[in-house]
Amino acid sequence: MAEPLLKVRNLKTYFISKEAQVKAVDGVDFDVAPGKVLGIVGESGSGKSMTSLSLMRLVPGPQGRIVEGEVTFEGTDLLKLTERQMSDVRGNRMGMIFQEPMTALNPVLKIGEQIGEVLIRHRRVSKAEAKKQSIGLLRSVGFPRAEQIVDEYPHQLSGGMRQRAMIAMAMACQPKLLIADEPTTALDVTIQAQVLDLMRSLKNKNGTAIILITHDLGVIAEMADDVVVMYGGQVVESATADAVFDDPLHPYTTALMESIPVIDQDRERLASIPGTVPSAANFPSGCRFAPRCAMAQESCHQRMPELRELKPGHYVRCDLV
Amino acid sequence: MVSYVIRRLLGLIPTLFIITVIVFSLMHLMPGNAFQALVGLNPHIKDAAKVIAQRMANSGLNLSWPQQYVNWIVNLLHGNLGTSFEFQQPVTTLIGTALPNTVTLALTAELIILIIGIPIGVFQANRVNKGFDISTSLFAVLLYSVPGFIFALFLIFIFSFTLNWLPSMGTVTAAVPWSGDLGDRIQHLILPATALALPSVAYYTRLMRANTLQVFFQDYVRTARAKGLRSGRVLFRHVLRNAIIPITTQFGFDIGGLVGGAVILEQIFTWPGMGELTINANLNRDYPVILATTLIFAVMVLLGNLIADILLASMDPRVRYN
Amino acid sequence: MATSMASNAGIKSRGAVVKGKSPSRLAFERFMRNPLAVAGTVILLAIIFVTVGAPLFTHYSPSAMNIMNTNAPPSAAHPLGTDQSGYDNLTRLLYGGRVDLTVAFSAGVMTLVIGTIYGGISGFFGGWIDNLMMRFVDVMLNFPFVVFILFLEAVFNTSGELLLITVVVLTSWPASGRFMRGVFIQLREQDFVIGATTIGAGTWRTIFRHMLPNTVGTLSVLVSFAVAGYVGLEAALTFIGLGLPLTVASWGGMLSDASNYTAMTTQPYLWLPPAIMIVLTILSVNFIGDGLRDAFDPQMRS
Amino acid sequence: MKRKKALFSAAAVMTLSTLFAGFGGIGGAFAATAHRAPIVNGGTMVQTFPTAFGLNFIPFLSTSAYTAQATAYSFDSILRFNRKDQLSADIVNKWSVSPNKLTYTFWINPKARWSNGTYITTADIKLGVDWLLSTSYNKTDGGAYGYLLSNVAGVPKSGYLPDGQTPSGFKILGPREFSVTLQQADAAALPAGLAAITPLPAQILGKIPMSKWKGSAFDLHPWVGSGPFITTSVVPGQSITQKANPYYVLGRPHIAQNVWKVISVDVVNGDLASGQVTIAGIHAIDAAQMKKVPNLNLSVVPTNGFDYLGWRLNNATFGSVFSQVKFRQAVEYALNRPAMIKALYAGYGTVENGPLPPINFWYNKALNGTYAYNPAKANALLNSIGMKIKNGWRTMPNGQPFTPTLTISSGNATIQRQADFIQHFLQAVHINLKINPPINFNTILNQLNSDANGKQPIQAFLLAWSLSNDPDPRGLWRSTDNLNTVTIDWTNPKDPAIQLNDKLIHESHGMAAYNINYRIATLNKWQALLNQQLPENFLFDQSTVTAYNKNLHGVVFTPYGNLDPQKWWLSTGN
Repeated sequence: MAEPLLKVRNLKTYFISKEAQVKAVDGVDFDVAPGKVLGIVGESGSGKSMTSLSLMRLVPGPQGRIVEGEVTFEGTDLLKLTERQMSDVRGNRMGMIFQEPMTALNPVLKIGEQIGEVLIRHRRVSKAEAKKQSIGLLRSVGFPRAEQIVDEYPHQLSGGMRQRAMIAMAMACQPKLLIADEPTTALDVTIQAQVLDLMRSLKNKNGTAIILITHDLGVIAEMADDVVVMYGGQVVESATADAVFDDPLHPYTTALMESIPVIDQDRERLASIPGTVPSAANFPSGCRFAPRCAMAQESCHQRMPELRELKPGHYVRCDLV
Repeated sequence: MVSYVIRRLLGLIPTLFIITVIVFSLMHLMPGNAFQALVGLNPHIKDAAKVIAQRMANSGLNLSWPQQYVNWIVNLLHGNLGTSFEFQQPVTTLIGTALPNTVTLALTAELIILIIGIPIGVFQANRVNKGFDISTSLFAVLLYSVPGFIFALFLIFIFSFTLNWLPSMGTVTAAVPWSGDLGDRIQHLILPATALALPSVAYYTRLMRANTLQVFFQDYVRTARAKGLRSGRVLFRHVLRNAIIPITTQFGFDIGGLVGGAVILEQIFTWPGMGELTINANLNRDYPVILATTLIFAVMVLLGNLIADILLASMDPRVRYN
Repeated sequence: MATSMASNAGIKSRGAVVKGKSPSRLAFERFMRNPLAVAGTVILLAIIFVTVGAPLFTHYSPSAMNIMNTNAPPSAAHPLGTDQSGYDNLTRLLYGGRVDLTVAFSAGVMTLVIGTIYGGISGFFGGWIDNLMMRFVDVMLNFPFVVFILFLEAVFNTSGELLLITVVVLTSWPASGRFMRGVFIQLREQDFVIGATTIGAGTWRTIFRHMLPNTVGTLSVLVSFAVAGYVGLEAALTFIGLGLPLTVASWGGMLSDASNYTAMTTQPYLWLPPAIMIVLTILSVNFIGDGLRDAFDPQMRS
Repeated sequence: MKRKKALFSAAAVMTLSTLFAGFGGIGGAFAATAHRAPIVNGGTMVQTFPTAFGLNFIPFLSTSAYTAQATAYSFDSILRFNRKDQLSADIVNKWSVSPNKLTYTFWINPKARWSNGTYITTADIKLGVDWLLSTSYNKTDGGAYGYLLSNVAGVPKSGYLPDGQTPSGFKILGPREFSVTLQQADAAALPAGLAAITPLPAQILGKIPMSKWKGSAFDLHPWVGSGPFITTSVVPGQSITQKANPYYVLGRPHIAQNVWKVISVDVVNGDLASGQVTIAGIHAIDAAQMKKVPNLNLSVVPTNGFDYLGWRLNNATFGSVFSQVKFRQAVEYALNRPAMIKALYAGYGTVENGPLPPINFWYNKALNGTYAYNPAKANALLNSIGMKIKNGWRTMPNGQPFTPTLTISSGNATIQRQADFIQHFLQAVHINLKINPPINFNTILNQLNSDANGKQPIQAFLLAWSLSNDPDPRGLWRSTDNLNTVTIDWTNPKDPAIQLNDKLIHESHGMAAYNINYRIATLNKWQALLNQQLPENFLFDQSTVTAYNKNLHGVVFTPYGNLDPQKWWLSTGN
């Protein structure tokens, strides 16, 4: 494996208020290889979105704070950059798209302006040039009438169109890394496929690495080269996609697998994981999954398991396997 | 857009009609009339009742109310607002002097409000819960708590009587060659406009702070930051552009309100505007002036609302002209 | 609605800490943790206490004039001096608060009751009902205050607290009606209301059982700001002579009586106490309003 | 509140005079004693109005008392009253009356000129007379001063003539000599009527039809005048600027410029203290504090007027009690008026026991000291008319409860306090007087005016009169006079006291009254009658307190106004 594009080590992002200390991200490690897709999967509240925001250093302040760790991107530790230097990275070498295309676009600015301002910011092009390039970008994400779209407002577009506009915006400067936070969750199934296709083709065209954050294992199966499974703010399993799907080791991953609807099987109902994700404000003392784990033993409640490399490149946080 | 404005303007007519009908009725239900008051003051008028009747007849007050109202409307459509009973002058002349003064005062106050209120609110939100935010927020509540006329008196006391920097009354200096110059007029505007603006400044600051904070947490602001935009651009192009939308609506509503609020301050600053005219007319049962001032206040408020709607539509693409 | 991650996490954390408490209980606890709101409550209660319990603090009657001792400067017998009628200023100050608070609170509450019912109906039903009702609000919003107050004064041949409350309510409900309409329109579109309608809850049940409780936060804020506004309004109206008569002791009356150059420069004991009371009342009510808003709407917390 | 006090003083204090007395004073002897330093010419003096003024500046046309004040600076009448309230020369410097007392002959001062230098002639006088009697003025423009000349021969009963028609009683005898013939001899004709004739510039207004005068350029801004200061600019609602008239008949004014500014009463004291206002009337209550301001002088002079407590004598409910002289006398004894003056006006006022204030030249000094505060006497009087005390309160003689109400106008703190005090003192003699919530002044006037049957709610009321220079009681005190019938209703023709009243008033201006001693004696008798009858409860005369900058010299403060502005001057370096 070549030198990773992004190396995340022991990343900790906490929300600190008078009332509680919320460990949203609690010591996360993973790598992203150039041109590859890393899927981060987990239930809501598992800390995956906060991880992605931490990478961009967009954790909402003032309570949210990255307290520890390293995020090495192309050899630089992003966490050591000044805010100004960081803003040169954002949108330029790292792009990001969000879950809600309905709210992630500024409702009062034209699509063209929102795309163009990235180019003006990072490529120092003129306004006219920015508009021209925006049209090209829109066309490249599949808008047939891109000339009109640049002068339209977000509310005039459908959800899928907005997400494509978002992608055009994130890809405007051909970043090395695209972070996609639940990019398809809010979309219709048919549109989802279109958007995923688009991302895949852009990846192939530009060699962009992607961090794809989702709770949908189907999407992971389709897109990801590597997978990180998160639970309770921690990585519980990480490996190549094939390894995870063929041989899930962590009981949580197994449970997730079982909850995927499989069309060709004739099952009465989907298996679901009992209970809910524990609150990040008071995690159980031992393994964070233990209260919901079918296999949990007494010791699981006592001691927090380490993330171990069980097979080469296959890491698991469970003492039972 | 033009047709929308025209449609909206036409839409004002029924509202104005109802307001004038109500005012007309209330006015006539009030006991006493201008002529009784005027004649009552003159001990030498031999047959007061006859004189009053004659004067009322001359002014059309002996007609039935509906007939009087119709006459008023017909005259209004001819641009004639009648003649003041008290001042014996065409109402249009009186309004012509008073209205520009009040509008100048109200607009200057609006300007002060926007120039001061919006930036402070934004900076407060930007430094939320820091020293600047907390101290200015407290100060804003304090400003908001003090009735405007008290400010007026303090401002006069400090800036006019003690420091002797600014005049305390009127719109122009009397009896000097530069009377009525732009500088002279601005000097006279500062104190009353400030007194009128201060409580609203506080209100707008709070409003702007809350709006900005709300917008700060919107997804599209995160998007803007994710694009690597400089914090200045994020603040002004993305946050402010959205946070200011509710302010513009409020701005429109306030135009009418400020004109009303000017009533008391005009008093203290001897600002010859609509306030004095209105109160006087009501006290003296000066019917033509009561109706005209009511009409103008209503038109101001309605125009304010219309301006608010137009501003809203032009600032928020999601709102259409319909 | 995408709220930020921060607030999501925050709510969850608090939800976990105080599991099993009702929303209003939670709001109360949040309110009690806000120092300014608590200070505001304490000050307001103190003001209410000294005004309602005025006889405990002064042995003069607010209507006992002493023509032989008018315009007296402060002394041991009259800590704030006497006014031009020989009334004890401290006594007038304490009893005057009753009038101001009565006018402000009753007008505030009535304005909001009317505003909520009117705005609720208008906002909930929408359509032509809404249209018609809002046109009427337009008319009322444009209605000249001065004409109204002079008319009522002239026709009912009276002036005083009741008239003042009437006028304030008559001219203020439209604004709160319009505001509440907006709140109800927003609520109408929300899932739980749509849910209630789908499962066949009646119109009135939907409004009163499902929607109204959700406006409590907004309402309490609105009441507090309205009350603050009316204390100032009373003072302003009395100042221009359209408010309360001299015989009724009120802060606004005392303030307007002393708001001339001579009194302001040489007799601070005349205007400073009522001014402080007005400002303190408005401040404390504002703080309470802020606290309520934060307590009922934690997402707005900064 | 303060503002309405100002409104009130313009409205509620009804005036019996035209106040068109010229400015005068015989010579500068009085003014000259006040200063040692040499008189300086030049400077700007600032005077104030508490609320906005009207915009019609042709004499007699404006209904605004403030405009009339400014107009009086620009237009002199033919004669004026001096500081002793005596008629003296102005534009007319000589006059005589025929033996039958019907024809007055006047000679215009040869030095009398308009401010543009042209001489004032009888043509200007004629225009002034025609104007006062014109249909345009009296009918269309609603003029109120036509009565001044209603006794001139040739004036019909209606009181006015077609525009431009001169009454037969007015004769031009030469360019500077004219005569006026009356219908009936009247001792008050000159001071209460003819003296107010005001010449108007025929060179300008003679060219415009009278129907167009109102609202004309000259009306809005009269650029020529005969008074000491001529208007140079008018800013509606704010200020009137006037400059000295170099040709003023009584001598060129020392002060170069006079500005009238509208300044709220709440801030005027500050403007005085800071020197932005030269001279202004202030509230008596503020006098003590204003005295301490280093650059101000104070002047306190009595006012030619009075405050009173009126009773609707024909009131359907309690009129039978109000009509009893002893009831009204009891009230007069019950009120501690010196205490009220002290509380309301910081002591700046005088108790008043009759229809003329003590300061008035015609005042009957025998009235001094009558009705001193005496609750015991009040109680005795009330007992004597059968008003028994039941549960602490007096009843009507027939045993019915007696709960009269007092109506006061809103917005005037002093009037409200006055009412409070009256209630307080009447309670002490067991009269249960209730104060109605204050109502608008116009409503009060309306209720008084239309109270033919005594059914109007108004029972007792507080008003004030400002009096004319001449004590002529007509208009107010005769049983047939409009204001008597519409206010107190002291009109019962069978009452011998009222018959005597009418007789004395008649005698006070008949032929015999041309003898000043006879007139004084008659008016004294009349005052004594009213003092005994008390058709209304006379209260007091509040003084006029004026604050003025120490650099202003030569002002003649009198109960009839601040006279002789042409002799005022401003020292520099102060």
